[in-house]
Amino acid sequence: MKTFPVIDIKHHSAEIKSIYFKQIEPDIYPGQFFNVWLPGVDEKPFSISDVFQGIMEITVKAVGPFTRALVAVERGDFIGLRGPFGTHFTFHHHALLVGGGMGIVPLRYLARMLRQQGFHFEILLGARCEKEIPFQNDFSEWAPTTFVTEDGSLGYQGQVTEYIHEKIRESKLSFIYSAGPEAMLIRVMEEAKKAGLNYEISFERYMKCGIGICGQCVVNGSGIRLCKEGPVLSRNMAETVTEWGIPHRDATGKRKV
Amino acid sequence: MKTFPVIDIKHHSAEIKSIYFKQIEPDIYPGQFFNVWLPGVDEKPFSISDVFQGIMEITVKAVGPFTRALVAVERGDFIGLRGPFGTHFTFHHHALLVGGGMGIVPLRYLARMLRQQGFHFEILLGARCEKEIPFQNDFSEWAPTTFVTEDGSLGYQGQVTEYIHEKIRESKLSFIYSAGPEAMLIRVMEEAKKAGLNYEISFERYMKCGIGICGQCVVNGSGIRLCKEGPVLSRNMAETVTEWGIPHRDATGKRKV
Amino acid sequence: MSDLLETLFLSKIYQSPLVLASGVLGLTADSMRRVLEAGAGAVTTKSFGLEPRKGHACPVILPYHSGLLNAVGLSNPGVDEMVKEIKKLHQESKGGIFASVFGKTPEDFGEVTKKACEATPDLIEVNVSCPNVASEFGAPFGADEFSVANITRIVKKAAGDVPISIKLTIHCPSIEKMARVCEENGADALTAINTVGPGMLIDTGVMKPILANKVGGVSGPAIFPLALKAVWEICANSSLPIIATGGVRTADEALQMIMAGATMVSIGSGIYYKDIEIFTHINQDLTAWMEARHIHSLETIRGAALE
Amino acid sequence: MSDLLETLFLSKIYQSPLVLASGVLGLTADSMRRVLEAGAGAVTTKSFGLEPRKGHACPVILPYHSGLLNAVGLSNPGVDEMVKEIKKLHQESKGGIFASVFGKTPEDFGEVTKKACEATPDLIEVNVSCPNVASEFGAPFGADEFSVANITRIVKKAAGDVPISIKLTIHCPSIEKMARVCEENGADALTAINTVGPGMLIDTGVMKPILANKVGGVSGPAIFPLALKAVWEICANSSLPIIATGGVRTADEALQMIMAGATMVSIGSGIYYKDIEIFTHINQDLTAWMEARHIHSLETIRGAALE
Ligand SMILES: Cc1cc2nc3c(=O)[nH]c(=O)nc-3n(C[C@H](O)[C@H](O)[C@H](O)COP(=O)(O)OP(=O)(O)OC[C@H]3O[C@@H](n4cnc5c(N)ncnc54)[C@H](O)[C@@H]3O)c2cc1C
Ligand SMILES: Cc1cc2nc3c(=O)[nH]c(=O)nc-3n(C[C@H](O)[C@H](O)[C@H](O)COP(=O)(O)OP(=O)(O)OC[C@H]3O[C@@H](n4cnc5c(N)ncnc54)[C@H](O)[C@@H]3O)c2cc1C
Ligand SMILES: Cc1cc2nc3c(=O)[nH]c(=O)nc-3n(C[C@H](O)[C@H](O)[C@H](O)COP(=O)(O)O)c2cc1C
Ligand SMILES: Cc1cc2nc3c(=O)[nH]c(=O)nc-3n(C[C@H](O)[C@H](O)[C@H](O)COP(=O)(O)O)c2cc1C
Ligand code: FES
Ligand code: FES
Repeated sequence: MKTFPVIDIKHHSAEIKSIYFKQIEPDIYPGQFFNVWLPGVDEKPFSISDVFQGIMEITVKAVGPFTRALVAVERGDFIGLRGPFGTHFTFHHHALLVGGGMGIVPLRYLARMLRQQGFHFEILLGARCEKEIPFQNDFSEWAPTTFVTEDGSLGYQGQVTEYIHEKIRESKLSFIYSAGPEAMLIRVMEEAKKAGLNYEISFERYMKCGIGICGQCVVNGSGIRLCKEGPVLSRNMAETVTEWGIPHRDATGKRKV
Repeated sequence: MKTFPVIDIKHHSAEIKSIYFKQIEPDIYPGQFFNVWLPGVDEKPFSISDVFQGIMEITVKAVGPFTRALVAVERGDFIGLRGPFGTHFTFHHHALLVGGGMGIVPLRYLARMLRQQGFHFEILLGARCEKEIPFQNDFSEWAPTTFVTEDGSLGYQGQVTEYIHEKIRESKLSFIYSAGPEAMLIRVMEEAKKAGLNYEISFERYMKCGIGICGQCVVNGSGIRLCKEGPVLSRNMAETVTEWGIPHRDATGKRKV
Repeated sequence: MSDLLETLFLSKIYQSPLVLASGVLGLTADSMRRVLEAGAGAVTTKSFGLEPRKGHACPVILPYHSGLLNAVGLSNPGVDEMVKEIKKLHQESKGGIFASVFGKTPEDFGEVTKKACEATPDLIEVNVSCPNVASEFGAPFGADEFSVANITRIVKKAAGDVPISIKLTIHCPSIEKMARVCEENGADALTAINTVGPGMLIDTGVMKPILANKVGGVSGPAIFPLALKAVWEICANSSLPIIATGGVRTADEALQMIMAGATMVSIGSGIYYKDIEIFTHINQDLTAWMEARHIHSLETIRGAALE
Repeated sequence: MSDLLETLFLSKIYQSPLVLASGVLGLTADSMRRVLEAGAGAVTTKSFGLEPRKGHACPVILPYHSGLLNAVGLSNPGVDEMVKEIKKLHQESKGGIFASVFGKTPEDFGEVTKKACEATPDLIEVNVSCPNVASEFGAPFGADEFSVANITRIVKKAAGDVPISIKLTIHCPSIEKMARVCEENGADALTAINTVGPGMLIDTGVMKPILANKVGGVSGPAIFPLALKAVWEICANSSLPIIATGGVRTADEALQMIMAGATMVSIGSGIYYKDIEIFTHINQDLTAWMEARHIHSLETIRGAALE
């Protein structure tokens, strides 16, 4: 663990900010995460939202004590970083990227990479309102993008999941990447299965060590660790998980009920 | 430290034996030494006397408790080896190799390497009697070799040092390598200086760690460690030593008087 | 797996002398089953107490160049949850299951043991030596012979037919004496060692200790010689079987532990360095070593380095 | 060398906070002069006693993946020889010279100190904590508060004007309490820590411990977090200046020690890893770090991690 100075900050909304560091490791892939340490506060996992020209970026939404402290950091502050950890998305042609809420974050770096490789892909992003969808310009510029918001403030009104089926059929897409709330992921997997498509999904559990030893992030079924064999799971891996949609383990390791 | 099985043994005389191991390190140069551990006995430094076709050899003379135990080992015994340690001879054309007593040992591997490189060199070896000169055949085969023994049992009768001057003049040699008793080395250095020749000498002090930290093998003057900046010293290095011919430090670190 | 590695420990035969150490991947049946499938003869659960505990804030685990620091702070879901996981694991696997327990008071140790034994683990391992909770519970029990004797008696009684092992720390006046104290008070086995220290690392950017708990126990490669020495010293002075723990990553290191007298060899931090397959690989390398030397049972080399 | 690194320690200014630790290259004036020339602010002699000692048979020093084991057994040429070397070094160098002393009995400590002070070292460092001679002299004095108090008083008296530092081990019931005991009994400074353990390594080929002495103290990278924690704990509880020792190989590690409150930082095993130039390189890196942060004296960051 080492601390690094924040070199820049970008405000997406009052609650969502991107924080920039110089790139601290040579190989960082979309879907991987860093453990971010706020000295004196805590350490939590955050997806990499971009790596570009020697600069890396994480994007944070203030939802609780830690993320509130994290969005309050200033340029020049020293922040601890350990990583990159975990598995990453692999590259496929004709993919649909389905992101919900802060699940949009890892898809941003994935989209940049897919575009760099010259792959065709499309994007479907949903959130509660317009303000909760960062990187709108990048996404729209890089690929055909559909926005869905619960309040209709951007794009269609409703839930992303309502549009997956249609998107796949319309555009002859053959692979799905998805990240976001678990309820959404369950629907994505169902749709993919119905359409006979392969997919990679990224999903979250409470994490502590990030390096596969504390056991905190293990999911039931095959007993895989989401910090090590995840957070990005292939279809095969995802199908070994038996705890979809049930309450997660908290800091004690006990399931919330 | 690891132990390795003895794969062969060769008797040069009742007191002098060569012990063979598979080559345990890729790069071993003439003049370097290994720390040899006899489990339950002690650990002492020994020059490498040969590395050839994946086999390495040390050559030991029984002079005290440890070396007596070492010449008694048998094929298949496990012996500990740490190394190679220390500096090594560098290669020069038209050299004279001057060896006395067990100083002959490191020169054997040097002679093999010089011959392999196709360098011209000559050899001058001395000991008390014929039995104390191992590798006579190899030396004679590889280069013009002069033997000198105190009792005249091989070659000239007398001391090697009496023949150095003559050798240099006769054969237009321009570099000297030497290893052996300190009194001999002092004479070699005098002769070399007189003749304006460059040289490398190898000489011994009581050693413990072999890795430059215990301070046991430090010589007065520049304070160099013979296990690290030695045992092979260039002329420049040798000239920084101010304790030639005076009593050495023993196991306590105190000078014998 | 070849049966060369079969190991008799407290009247039960394990497929391998290798054990998953407490605190690493020991929270759920599924993750422990993965470790058994990779080749461990037994797994030890994360230490649990009567109530769920959140443990310390993060970072709780910190790798450094020579090992790991951890101050997990005994976070655990509590005995009721863990009993369910142990029962589940029993149904799904034949491998050994060691339940690691701790308590805030000697009486707690007894109560949690009694409850844990409902799941009929193969062993109750008694964590008297965790350095991470010292500030809350006072100095670790493991440093004090009187406390250890007392806890040993209480747990032994509570465990009924289930054998018990006391997990020792090197941070006591004499580990060999502590081993004798455990033996005299009814321990069936000993586990040595727990983490060392604690230690600390400071970030020079913010000039603060990195672990939220400031200090954490040292495990992994760094402590291997300390663990080996402890095992060797205990084995020279006690006839109890030993579960050796501390810094093991290779078959050679596992063999050193066995030559020092250990019966079982447990691995925690090794998973950070070589992942879960460490059990598979060490089993393979141990088997190859034994075959090359025509050794048919680890029994023949156990304690060889004790003279 | 830039004077950014000038460090005031016990009323004397040293060119660098870096010190050569006792037992490494500290036998002769010439080798210590080399270390001073490489950039150490001071050198500590090998610990010496009244009489010459041969020490243990070899191997006495054994590198392993995370550090070194040593059981040199306090081999030393005796105080008379060492006084000559210290005098010689004084004539040839302006660097600091710390004389490390040990004794078989508390009275020995006093006698050897009195003799050592004839050479007017800058400090008497009192090695009460060497684990390698325990079997000969009984348990190391360093574990016992009463012994340490007694030796501190005796050495303080014998040292006259020369200040004294007691070298502590982590193997005592409480290092912070031990620090207070030293302070109360007249110590001018503290050195922390000595080697850890001891530990052991076994060769699986011959199935024997490798060190002739079987066990040896652990030093080097492995122990850095243990040393740092000890320094931090002592500094939080004592106002004496500290010579921090244990596993330092880089400027970052030296800074961690200083942020934990150390005044001087000493380096032993680091010489195995980075050779004698380690002093030159750490000085350079410390200077660069200070310049980048506009820090003009290490005083401003000393103890920063204590809050
Ligand atoms: C692999 C991974 C990648 C992530 N990437 C991002 C990202 O790019 N941007 C972002 O804003 N958030 C991301 N998160 C979620 C982020 O870690 C949590 O939002 C954050 O930890 C909440 O902490 P808090 O104290 O602010 O909120 P709390 O009030 O403590 O918790 C709010 C929510 O976050 C979850 N959470 C709390 N602590 C953790 C933890 N240690 N590990 C995982 N989940 C936790 C809780 O279960 C709860 O659902 C990611 C999580 C994971 C596991
Ligand atoms: C770099 C180096 C290379 C050597 N190469 C060879 C070699 O190739 N063949 C060979 O036969 N001998 C070699 N020696 C010498 C060999 O190490 C000693 O002969 C041996 O250690 C003697 O041990 P002993 O117990 O048999 O005799 P002892 O009775 O203990 O001593 C006999 C002589 O050996 C010296 N000696 C003893 N212990 C050591 C020690 N730890 N380090 C150095 N010298 C010691 C003594 O000072 C004395 O002069 C070498 C020594 C050094 C330093
Ligand atoms: C992350 C972590 C958590 C641990 N938690 C526990 C625990 O709950 N109970 C326990 O008895 N030991 C615990 N330990 C100690 C280990 O069981 C083991 O004794 C120690 O780490 C040394 O072994 P190793 O070097 O193989 O890890 C933990 C160790 C680590 C690294
Ligand atoms: C080979 C060796 C010999 C040592 N001899 C002594 C000694 O004589 N007296 C002493 O106080 N400490 C001795 N030590 C301990 C060191 O001074 C130091 O406290 C310890 O090694 C930790 O520092 P390091 O990790 O930088 O080596 C010795 C250490 C080593 C490695
Ligand atoms: S967070 Fe520790 S194992 Fe995944
Ligand atoms: S033998 Fe130890 S320094 Fe040379």
